[in-house]
Amino acid sequence: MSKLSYAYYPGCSGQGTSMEYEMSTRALCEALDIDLKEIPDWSCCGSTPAHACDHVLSAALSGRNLGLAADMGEDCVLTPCPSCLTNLKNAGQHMSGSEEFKEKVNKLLDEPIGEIPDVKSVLQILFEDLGPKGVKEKVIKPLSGLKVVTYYGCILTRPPKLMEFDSEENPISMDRLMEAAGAKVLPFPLKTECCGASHGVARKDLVMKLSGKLLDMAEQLGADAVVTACPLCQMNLDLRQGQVNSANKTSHKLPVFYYTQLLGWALGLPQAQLGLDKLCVNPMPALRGIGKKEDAA
Amino acid sequence: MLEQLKDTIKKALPELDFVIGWGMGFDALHATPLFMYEPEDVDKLVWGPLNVHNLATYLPALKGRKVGIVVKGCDSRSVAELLQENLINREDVVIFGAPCRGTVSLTKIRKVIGNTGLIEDVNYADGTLTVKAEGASHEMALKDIRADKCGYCRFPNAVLSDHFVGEKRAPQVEEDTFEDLAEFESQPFEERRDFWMKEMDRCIRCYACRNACPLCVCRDHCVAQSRDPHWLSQQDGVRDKFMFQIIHATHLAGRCTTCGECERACPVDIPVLLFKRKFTKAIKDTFDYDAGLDPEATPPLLAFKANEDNIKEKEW
Amino acid sequence: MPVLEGRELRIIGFLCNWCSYGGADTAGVARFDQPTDLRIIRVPCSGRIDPLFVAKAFMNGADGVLVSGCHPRDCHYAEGNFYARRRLEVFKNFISVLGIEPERFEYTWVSASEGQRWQEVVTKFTNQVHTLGPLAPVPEISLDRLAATETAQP
Amino acid sequence: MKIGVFVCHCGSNIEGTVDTKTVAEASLDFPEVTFATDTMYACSEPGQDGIIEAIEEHKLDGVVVASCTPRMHEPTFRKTLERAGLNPYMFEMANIREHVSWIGKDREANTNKAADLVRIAVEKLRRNQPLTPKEFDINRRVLVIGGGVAGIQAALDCAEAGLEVVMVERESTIGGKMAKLDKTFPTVDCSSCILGPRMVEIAQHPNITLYAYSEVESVSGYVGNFEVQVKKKATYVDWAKCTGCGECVEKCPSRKAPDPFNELLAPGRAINIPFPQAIPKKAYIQAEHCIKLTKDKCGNCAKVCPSDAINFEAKDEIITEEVGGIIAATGYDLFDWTVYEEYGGGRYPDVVTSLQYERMLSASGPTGGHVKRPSDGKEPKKVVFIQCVGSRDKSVGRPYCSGFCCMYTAKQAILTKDHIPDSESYVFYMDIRAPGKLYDEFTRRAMEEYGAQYIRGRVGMVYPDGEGQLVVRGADTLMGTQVEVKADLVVLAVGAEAAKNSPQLAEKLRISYDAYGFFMEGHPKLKPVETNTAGVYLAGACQGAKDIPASVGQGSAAAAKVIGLFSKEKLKSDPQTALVDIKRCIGCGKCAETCPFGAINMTEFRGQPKAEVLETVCQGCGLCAATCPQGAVQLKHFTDNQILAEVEALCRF
Repeated sequence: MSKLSYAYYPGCSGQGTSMEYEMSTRALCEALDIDLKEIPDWSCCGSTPAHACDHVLSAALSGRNLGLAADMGEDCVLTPCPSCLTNLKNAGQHMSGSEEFKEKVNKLLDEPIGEIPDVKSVLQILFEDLGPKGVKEKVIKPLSGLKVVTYYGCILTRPPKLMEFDSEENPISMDRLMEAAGAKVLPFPLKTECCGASHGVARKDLVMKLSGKLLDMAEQLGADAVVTACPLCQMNLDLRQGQVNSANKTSHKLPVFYYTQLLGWALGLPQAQLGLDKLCVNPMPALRGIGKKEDAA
Repeated sequence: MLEQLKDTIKKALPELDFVIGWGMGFDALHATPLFMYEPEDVDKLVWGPLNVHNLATYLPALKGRKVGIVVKGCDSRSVAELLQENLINREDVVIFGAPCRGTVSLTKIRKVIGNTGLIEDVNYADGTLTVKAEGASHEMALKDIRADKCGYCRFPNAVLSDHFVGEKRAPQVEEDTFEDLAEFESQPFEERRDFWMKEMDRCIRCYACRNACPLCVCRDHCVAQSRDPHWLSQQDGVRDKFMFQIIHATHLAGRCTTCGECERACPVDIPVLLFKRKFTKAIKDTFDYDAGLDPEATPPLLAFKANEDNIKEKEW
Repeated sequence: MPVLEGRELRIIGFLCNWCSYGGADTAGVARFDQPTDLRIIRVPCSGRIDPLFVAKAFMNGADGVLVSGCHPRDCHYAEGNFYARRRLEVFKNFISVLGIEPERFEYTWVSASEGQRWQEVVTKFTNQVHTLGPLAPVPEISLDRLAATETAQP
Repeated sequence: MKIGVFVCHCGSNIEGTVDTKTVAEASLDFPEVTFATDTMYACSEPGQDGIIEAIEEHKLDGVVVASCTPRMHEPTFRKTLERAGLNPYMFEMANIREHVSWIGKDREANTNKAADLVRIAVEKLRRNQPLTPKEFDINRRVLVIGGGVAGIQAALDCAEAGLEVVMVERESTIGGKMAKLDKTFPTVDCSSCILGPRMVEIAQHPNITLYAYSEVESVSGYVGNFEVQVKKKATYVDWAKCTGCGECVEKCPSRKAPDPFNELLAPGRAINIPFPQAIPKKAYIQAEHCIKLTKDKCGNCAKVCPSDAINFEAKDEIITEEVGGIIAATGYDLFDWTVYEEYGGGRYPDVVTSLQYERMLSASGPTGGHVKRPSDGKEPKKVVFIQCVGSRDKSVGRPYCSGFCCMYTAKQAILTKDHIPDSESYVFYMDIRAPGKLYDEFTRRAMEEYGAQYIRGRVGMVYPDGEGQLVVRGADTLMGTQVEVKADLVVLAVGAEAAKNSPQLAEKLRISYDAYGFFMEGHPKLKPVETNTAGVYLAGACQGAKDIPASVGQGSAAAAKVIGLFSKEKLKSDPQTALVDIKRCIGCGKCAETCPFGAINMTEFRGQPKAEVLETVCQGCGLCAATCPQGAVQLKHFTDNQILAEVEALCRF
């Protein structure tokens, strides 16, 4: 198999709130011999505010990056962030779907877009292009005994027509990858439930309720950790876990990982590259537990 | 080789009503079908580039009689086809084959020498043909006056025969690439239509093309002249003449061996073989089938597959 | 009855009675709008279609011909459409040498339940023929007589 | 020839977008048309009388009616001609309704097109010949495919009428889906109590031959004389000897085999008798699960069988049956409910299908009629029913309503209360479809007397709460809120789809089927149990989802059709057959080679080979006519000349 290589769009949150996601993604891909070519001079995809007020604008913001990727001669763009993914995919599909729309968008851009590249999440290519087997081969510190629930969030696979990846109701890609890394994946029924997302700012109570439910269920199933693929989900479950606890009179201490961090760990990458120190809920107890339980059993 | 062929025929003659071959015609340039009943008839037999006729045309009418026939490679395919369609019985026909070096196109020769009077003498030796007429002598390279079909001949030797004399020859070409067709179809549709309008307009409706065709086996029942079914009127117009050629070609689809008799027989030189060539190509491309090779084969248009290999139906 | 000059082209459809004719009925019952050009000739089976009927139509001035039968395997007569498929496919191939665009002739399969598909087929085929425009009819008479008659009435 | 043309208004159906008067006038210019008129309803009695009068008054010897599709009324008008003393085949129809007035509003174009269609009808008619059908014998036996309630009804009615019946059933017992049901709506009477006796009758009736665990392999022939190959699948048990005692089942060590009759609720044995009232009550071995047949070990059943009926050497066998008519009653199968991942069917043990729930409720089921949760065997107190699982849902390719789910859900809600008095039932529904005698009253009772909670809205998600219950979250569109119900058991009201392999069977029977695999009836209203293939009829859900009363009704209807068909002394063959012009035939045999029905013989005439058509065998497809290069074979009423005339009529300038 020739080396996997893609254009790479890190996304803004990867520079801030979720830099550990970004770091670990790069580290993991390098370890897996996947070539991520960062799009030169990439810009914000517009995120929620843009498409909330103007679709053409939103498409233009994302489109600019697609155009740059195309100029690199790449036919597929990767991003770790589901929200960026949604915007990039949306822009791509709309433009290839309607010449008229594409015209409008191009009006807003200095460099009109020609070819429109594919857009995929890093998760998708790990699961589809490399495959759990590919991961398994490189595992040196299997996560044996670590019981995790995989939490995909509500937009990673939805709407199915747009995302064209995994099952929108019961996704399994992260499960398989985690299993490949040796973890035990518990049957988490709330895989695609909403965590409250950006309501954390305006309607904190909502997030307390929704994220609370996710943590309760995870706890109930006896999970050692939650695995996520979305910066916002991770933030609500991890950063706000304390708030959730006090709001719901619970006392969860569930570490909330990015799947890239755990895979990296299993591949034996140095902590520094995985940004484990960036997590709010201390992951160390869970990570130290790895392997132990078995010996006990 | 000719002598060898004669001997073989003489040996077989007692068993047969007669053997059909070629003899010299009214002048040195024109061979003519020869019916050999007695050994001395056999001495009149000729073999060479002037043996243009496809004698298989006679066979269906002789069904039931024991006859011999001398064939070029192309003629033998017609025999095979007739056998496949049970229009003759294998046991009644004795086939004498010999390697063919190609035949001439009298049309092409006429183009070179013009309308002469009586041809005094004709010689052909290694690649050239010399015609003496009215004192003048014309030399022509065989390849220039060769019948077109010989240009893409894949079967210079009889595909089936009871007696084969002489050295088998290598085929002219491995595959027929249908360049003639490609060239014709390189022009736009209107031009093709206009071309045929003019050509068909010249047709004198003599049906020589049909009568010369070894596979036009309907004979007296040809739809061209029947009222029931009434496919064609007797009007002297382009439409009916064109339609007739389409009928002829369509009825030959999957059967025609492109022996070219239709075109050779046409007194006004209309290139009607092109129609059959088109069908032949379509059949070859779609079913990878050549007519007149295997008497046992089922022709593609009398068969089907639930899932066709090379037919892509239109998606709407 | 001539087609409506300038609006309709002359399009002839040969439909098998059991599937496609029924499909056209179904489309009618469902009131699926269709272009008016197409005239339908009903035959028992697509296997009844001698390709020469198609040729005849073109010779007589049809601008497009559509043959429609049962889907392969669903033939009311078990095998008719299988034979039809081969003959019509080869014939579609053939007509280009005559100078007739193969797009003027289509054969397809529409079942008695596929009213929607029928509407689609008729609409698309009619448009397809319209983009090619009318096909010059082959004169019933000889060219010089044609010329004569044309000069006679300028 | 004197031709009369009658242009029908069909009320406003045609007149609305076609100027019928103009069409009639135009047709007067067509050759040999001596009379033309428009008429309000050509098919009505006055309409037909009008035609008859015109025939007499104008001495017509041929008639064209321009109205609806000939597939509908051609037979009607042929009879009209007969009554007027004309040969019924001196008739043609122009379809100016389905093919003109209903598919466009452009009155000018429609009128013009209609006249065109009349013209080709006239040109065809001018070349029609009077035809008289040949008569042939009927084999008065009928094949019933499928032993569900519809098939059973059809078989018994035929048998009672004195016909010999051959019944073929795919499973090892007849009874179909109904046999799996506990009770039936709206009377809540015991399903097996009403079906059981009928099944026994099938077994005992002298006129009925039953092939269970068998399938139709191939069908040839034609109405009155079909030849059917039936494949008897190997059961590895000699049913002649088997007494159905069940010893073998007891002793079978292979206990992980599927138990299809119980909808896979509980594992079964490799050797199996579906249920106590099975007909025939015989054991059969599921080969792929039998230790003897897979590993050549065990063989317990053979050891314990008191009548040594076990035969591991058994093979499939093919039996040929000759019948005159066929009734297809192959029923339905359940839609694949696991497609709805949000419901967790197939993932969560306590999410079951309605049919599985029936087996739980049934006394002959794996739980002996005690409702127990598959996960922990506990009795559920809260049961949630989700309706329209695979019905009325484009997104899963099932836009149609299965019709009976609303009713059986109401029934199951009622039964739940009966079985577990302190239980609560919740029903998520889209609309309640309860047309039919006592149906709506029944659903009302479920709500009012049995307190089933009906919630109008779709369920978005079902998930285990981790404490042994399932959280069912859905919308309540009446309240406009989200609702969450904690349930012990979730029952999916799974919709119906065509039985597996329906299309393949349809192809064998040469009948059409729709996009979902349901068989096509001859006419949606007027020929509900006929098909377009003479002698083949439909009964029950194979034609579209149906409840028991409707299926039984169709069973009887189909039987009546067969009885009617067989009541004739002889059958008349369609005279529109092929005919060989012996003068033109050169005996090449291409026609005989391609005829799908072997209806052409090669014979000798004055020493020449000639083709000859067997008129009663010929089905009139015309393939031979298209094959014969010299046009020696012609299909009556679809001759080359007729089609050519139609083409020319359309192409004149």
